Amino acid sequence: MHNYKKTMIKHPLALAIAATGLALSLTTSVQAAENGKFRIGIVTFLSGPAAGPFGEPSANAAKVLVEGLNQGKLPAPYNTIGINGAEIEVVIIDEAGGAAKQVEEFRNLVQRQKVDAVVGYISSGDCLAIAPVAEELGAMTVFYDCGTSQLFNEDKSPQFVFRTSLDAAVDNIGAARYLAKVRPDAQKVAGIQQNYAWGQDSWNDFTHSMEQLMPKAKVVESQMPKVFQGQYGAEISALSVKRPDIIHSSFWGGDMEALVLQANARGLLEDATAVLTCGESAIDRYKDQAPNGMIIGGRGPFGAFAPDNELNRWFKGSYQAAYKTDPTYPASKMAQAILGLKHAAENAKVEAGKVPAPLEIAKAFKGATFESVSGQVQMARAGGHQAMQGIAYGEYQYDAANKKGGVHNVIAFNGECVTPPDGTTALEWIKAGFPGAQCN
Amino acid sequence: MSCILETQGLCKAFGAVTAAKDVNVRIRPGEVVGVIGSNGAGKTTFINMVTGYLKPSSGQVLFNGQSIIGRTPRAITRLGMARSFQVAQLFPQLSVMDNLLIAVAAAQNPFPSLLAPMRTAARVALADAMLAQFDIARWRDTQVTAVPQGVRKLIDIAMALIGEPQMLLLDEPTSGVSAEEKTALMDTVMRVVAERRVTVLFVEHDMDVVRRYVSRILAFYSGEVLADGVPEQVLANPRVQEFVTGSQKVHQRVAL
Amino acid sequence: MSLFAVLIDGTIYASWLFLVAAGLTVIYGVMRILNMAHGSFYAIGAYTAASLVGWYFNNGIGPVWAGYLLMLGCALVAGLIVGLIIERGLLRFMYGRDEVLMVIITYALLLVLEDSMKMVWGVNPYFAYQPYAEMGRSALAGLKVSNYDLMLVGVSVVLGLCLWLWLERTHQGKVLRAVIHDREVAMAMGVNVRRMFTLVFVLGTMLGTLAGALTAPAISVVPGMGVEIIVLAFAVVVVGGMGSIEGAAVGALLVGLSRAAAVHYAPEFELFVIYGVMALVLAVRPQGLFGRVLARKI
Amino acid sequence: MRLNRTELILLGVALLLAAGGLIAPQWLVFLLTMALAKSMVVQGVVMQMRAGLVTFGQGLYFCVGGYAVGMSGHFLDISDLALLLVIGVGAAVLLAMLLGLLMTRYREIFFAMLSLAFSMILYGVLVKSSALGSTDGFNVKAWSLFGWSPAQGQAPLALFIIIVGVCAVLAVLLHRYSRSSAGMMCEAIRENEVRVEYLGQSPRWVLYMNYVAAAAVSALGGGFMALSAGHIDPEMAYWITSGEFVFIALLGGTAHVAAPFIAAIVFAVVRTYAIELVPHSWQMILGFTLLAIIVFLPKGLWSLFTGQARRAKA
Repeated sequence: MHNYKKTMIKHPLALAIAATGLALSLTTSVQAAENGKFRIGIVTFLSGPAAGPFGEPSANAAKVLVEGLNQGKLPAPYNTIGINGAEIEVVIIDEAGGAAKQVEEFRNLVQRQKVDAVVGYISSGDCLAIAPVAEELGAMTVFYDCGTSQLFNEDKSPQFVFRTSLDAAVDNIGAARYLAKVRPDAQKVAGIQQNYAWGQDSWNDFTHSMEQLMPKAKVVESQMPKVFQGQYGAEISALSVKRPDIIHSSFWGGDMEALVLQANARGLLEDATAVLTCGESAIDRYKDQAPNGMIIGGRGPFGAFAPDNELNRWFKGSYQAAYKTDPTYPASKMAQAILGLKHAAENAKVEAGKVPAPLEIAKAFKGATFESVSGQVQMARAGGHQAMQGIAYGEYQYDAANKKGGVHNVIAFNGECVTPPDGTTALEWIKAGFPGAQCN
Repeated sequence: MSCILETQGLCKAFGAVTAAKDVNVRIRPGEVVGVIGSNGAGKTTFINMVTGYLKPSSGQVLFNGQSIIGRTPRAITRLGMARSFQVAQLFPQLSVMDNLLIAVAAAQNPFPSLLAPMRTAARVALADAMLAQFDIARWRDTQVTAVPQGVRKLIDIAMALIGEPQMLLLDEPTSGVSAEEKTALMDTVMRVVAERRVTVLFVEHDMDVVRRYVSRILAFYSGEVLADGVPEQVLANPRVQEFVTGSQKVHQRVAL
Repeated sequence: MSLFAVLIDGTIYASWLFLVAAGLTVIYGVMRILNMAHGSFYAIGAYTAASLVGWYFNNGIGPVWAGYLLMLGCALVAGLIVGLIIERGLLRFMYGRDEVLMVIITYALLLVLEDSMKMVWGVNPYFAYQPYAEMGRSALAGLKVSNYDLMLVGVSVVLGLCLWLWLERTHQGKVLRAVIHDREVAMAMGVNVRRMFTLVFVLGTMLGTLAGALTAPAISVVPGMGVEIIVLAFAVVVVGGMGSIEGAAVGALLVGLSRAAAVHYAPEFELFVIYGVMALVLAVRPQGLFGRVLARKI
Repeated sequence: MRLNRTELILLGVALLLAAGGLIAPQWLVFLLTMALAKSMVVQGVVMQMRAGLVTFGQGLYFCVGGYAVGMSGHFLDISDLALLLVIGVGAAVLLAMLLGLLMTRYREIFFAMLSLAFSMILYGVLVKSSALGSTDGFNVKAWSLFGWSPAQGQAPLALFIIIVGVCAVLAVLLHRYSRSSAGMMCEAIRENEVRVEYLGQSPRWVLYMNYVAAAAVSALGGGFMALSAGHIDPEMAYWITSGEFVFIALLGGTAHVAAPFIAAIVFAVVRTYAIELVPHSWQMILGFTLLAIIVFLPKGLWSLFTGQARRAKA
């Protein structure tokens, strides 16, 4: 065998290679020192199938909003420069690659990039993995999209972790309530979900809600194709032979568009009404390939369901100007998270131009009520760490004249109506028959 | 009298082709037997069957009186019957020494140890002795890929002999070796096997080589033993001249 | 009723699987390269078709039938170009390397192509549904089926036959089989193996892009779609016996039907079916249904 | 036991690394911990590469190790790091002893494909099991060691020092294995299996031992990954993960036991900066790196240490 030591000296090049890692890392951690700016780490999908429907709009929204904030272009109450007077600087990271890698990258963001707050995470798995690390590092963290009900059951006494998006259970409770209003006579319910946590949980919440709200309706079929399968021929046949009145699906992105296209082409959506909890994210893309009357949701009062307030008008306008298309719900949710962060940081009562410490921001964020592109947001759940908002559903309408999709007879349910109270998990609350729910 | 190797009615068919038809051979200890026959006569098939690489369609193989049908090559090797190969079967990326050391280690222990180093003074000594005996010691630390054909054949045979076999089957030891080298190579091989008192059966095309070393010849033709006896008698046999030695010359002309 | 549905769905899915797997098995059969980048070829085909077809129909450039031609034509051209670049520019320097190393080279290729596609087409889904929607649907015994899917069945049958005839009946096919059977001998016989490799690799690439193009109208073309189908295609090829066209066809049918059956009768197991079938077949026939075992000559 | 020079150097480097951990920034400590955890799986891949087998399913044992650790923490309330890891390795060894019976019948591409199939089946099972959080996976409980549990925020550093220690021992053992009869026999099988058979040795038995040992080492890595990341999900068994291990194995090369460790660290650093500097096309950078390695350093980064690069190419 060759003599390790001698060859090491014989090949300084090798030493260089082996040492590169450490060298590199130390240099940049110096460069990333505090520079008086408010550094935000944005984490969202930049590669993989979730990049198009979710990651891209979110990242774009972040850019639009940060630019607007740094120039003080936003309407009141956000018309102040940057965050608390400090210019905002963003570091964007790809969420692809699994939870373990995200934990690693999160630590890099906080400890190497020295960001003052992290805003991001679409995948529930990533949120679950990040939460304890965020608490351990005392890093201000805002989850803007992930919907797992487990988040605050795992992280029981959150301090630095906030979620400005809604619990996924809300989507399906809302869907059931909407059906109870518009299709009380429906008898046969079928479902098709992607075979992973998101799909399984959604179907669970939905079926249990239906048992409470439409006891007469029976589940006749449940399909769970592999995520990103793209081809649903067999599933569509399996569904259509059962002749359902309602087809619930928590599909998103390319899978959802493919499902709608294939199911519609095969007449399934004429005989049955589809309920797509994420349907809004493709509203500009269905064109005439989705039947009018297909029920779609936006995971909250976002995108097409967002109220027509001044803030949202500004957001839509500048997003349109920058990217030639309306912001979909992931965009609105990203905007909401950043606005929430700004609101909290500026109520942290530190002198203007200073970047408040995570603990100060967290104190101010806890239980706060702030204005957002989706209207007023109350951090009213999980001890003031979980946003509570209403949810809206509506029917897809295609306006052939100017080739544009929209939503009709929208029904919005207020937060107290669809959000489980603290101390009980979503599923318990549903099974108990929504005790204490106050509906408008 | 007792045989070291005996086959009874050995048959082998690959689909339509018969590679061996009722082969009955009895080899006595200490014999040096030459096997001749044109290509496809079933010489290598015979060796492959005897050493357990191929399973005969029917027939019996006895080694020291016990049946070895259905045994794996490794089991048969451990019983004391080793072989060499037409094309030297070595470990090309490793040094000559490592090749031999692996052979030693394998011979010494059927279950290799996980942590004890393979290269021990004792094993190296054994390997060196073997290299010296074949006088190829100068190639000791060369990677096999850089070693000439003739030497490779010797290494191949040396590895077969390391397990101290009672019987050695040489499959065309001189194939792929230039005419000039042949005799030198065979002299070395035969010297070593004589020193080790190993019973030898070797397949060979070159009649001069065969005449020079063997006490007995088996002539194969299309899977059958055409003749079996002392060289003069066998080579004088007209059918042998017609089908084996004759076709042999033709074969060589074709090959050129 | 649902048994009939299983047959129809299974056949349709199988025909798609065959389209996807054909290129993979052809390349492996001749070149002994298990091409991980095949999925990317599929994706490239899909993107090219989707982007051009979308543009063609949205601006009402011309008649519908021309749209189909455009769809296929551009995919084949894309395959031709990509295949040539990769084979001439990279692979030909790698021939003779270990089979498994070739797998890893194509894996690296996959990583590169995935991001290159993002650079060209971005991450937004392409949704070129017109060719799919235009064809309408027909009802088979009460089961509504998209004509486009039925057309796919036809296409893959024809394609399969062409490949088979080409290999079995033409002179070039004979030469190819010689290369498959024993590369050295083929070389000795004066076959220009290098040219054969170029030809076959480009053909395989074009089969890949074609499969993508034919799939594009039925789905929404998104990043990472290529990666998703690789393992699927592998399974089909391994089940059928690597390098065998008829094997790929049978493998596709086997996987397609068993998956359809799972979807209808036991949706719970849909996820395992493919790997289950693969592991099962390999356990019984390590070389796959139509694979040849090459005994080592000593 | 007496140590030769190489082994002493390995231990020395380990000591330096552990000491470095005390001064290095926390994120780097964590990055190195993850890299070392992965490097153990890579060692498993390399062990089989030396025998001529490339596995696209080593993620199977990575995942088994991780889940065994996570689940014993959750359902058996075991928090002792040593015990957890032993359980993880034990589980993997049992599975490997079973699958090994089948796997050792396959070579080349078929081995690769079958190993892939098995790890994908585990992936499917985990995705199905909502009790284990399906694709979300679940968080791993905090660990303790012989009754001592690290103070708030000290766990990463403590774990780093532990993993460095374990890696050092592992390195010495693997170094000895690679020089042992069994280790050399693996190389012999890669070079010429028939000859090994004719030397009176059973290739399948050697490969079987090697397979089980590789599984154990990989599971150890999986266990450490679970403990350091604090979260596990089925992704660990997905074929892309296994592909990454093969990637790192080639990056380092099979020439020396230290290569996988170095490769894993280089890979981690390259990737984290690729993600930071070019978030949109870091995969491409990895791809080109891999191609460059294959073309210019067929024997991996290690050939830089031995100057074999040119010789290997010729």
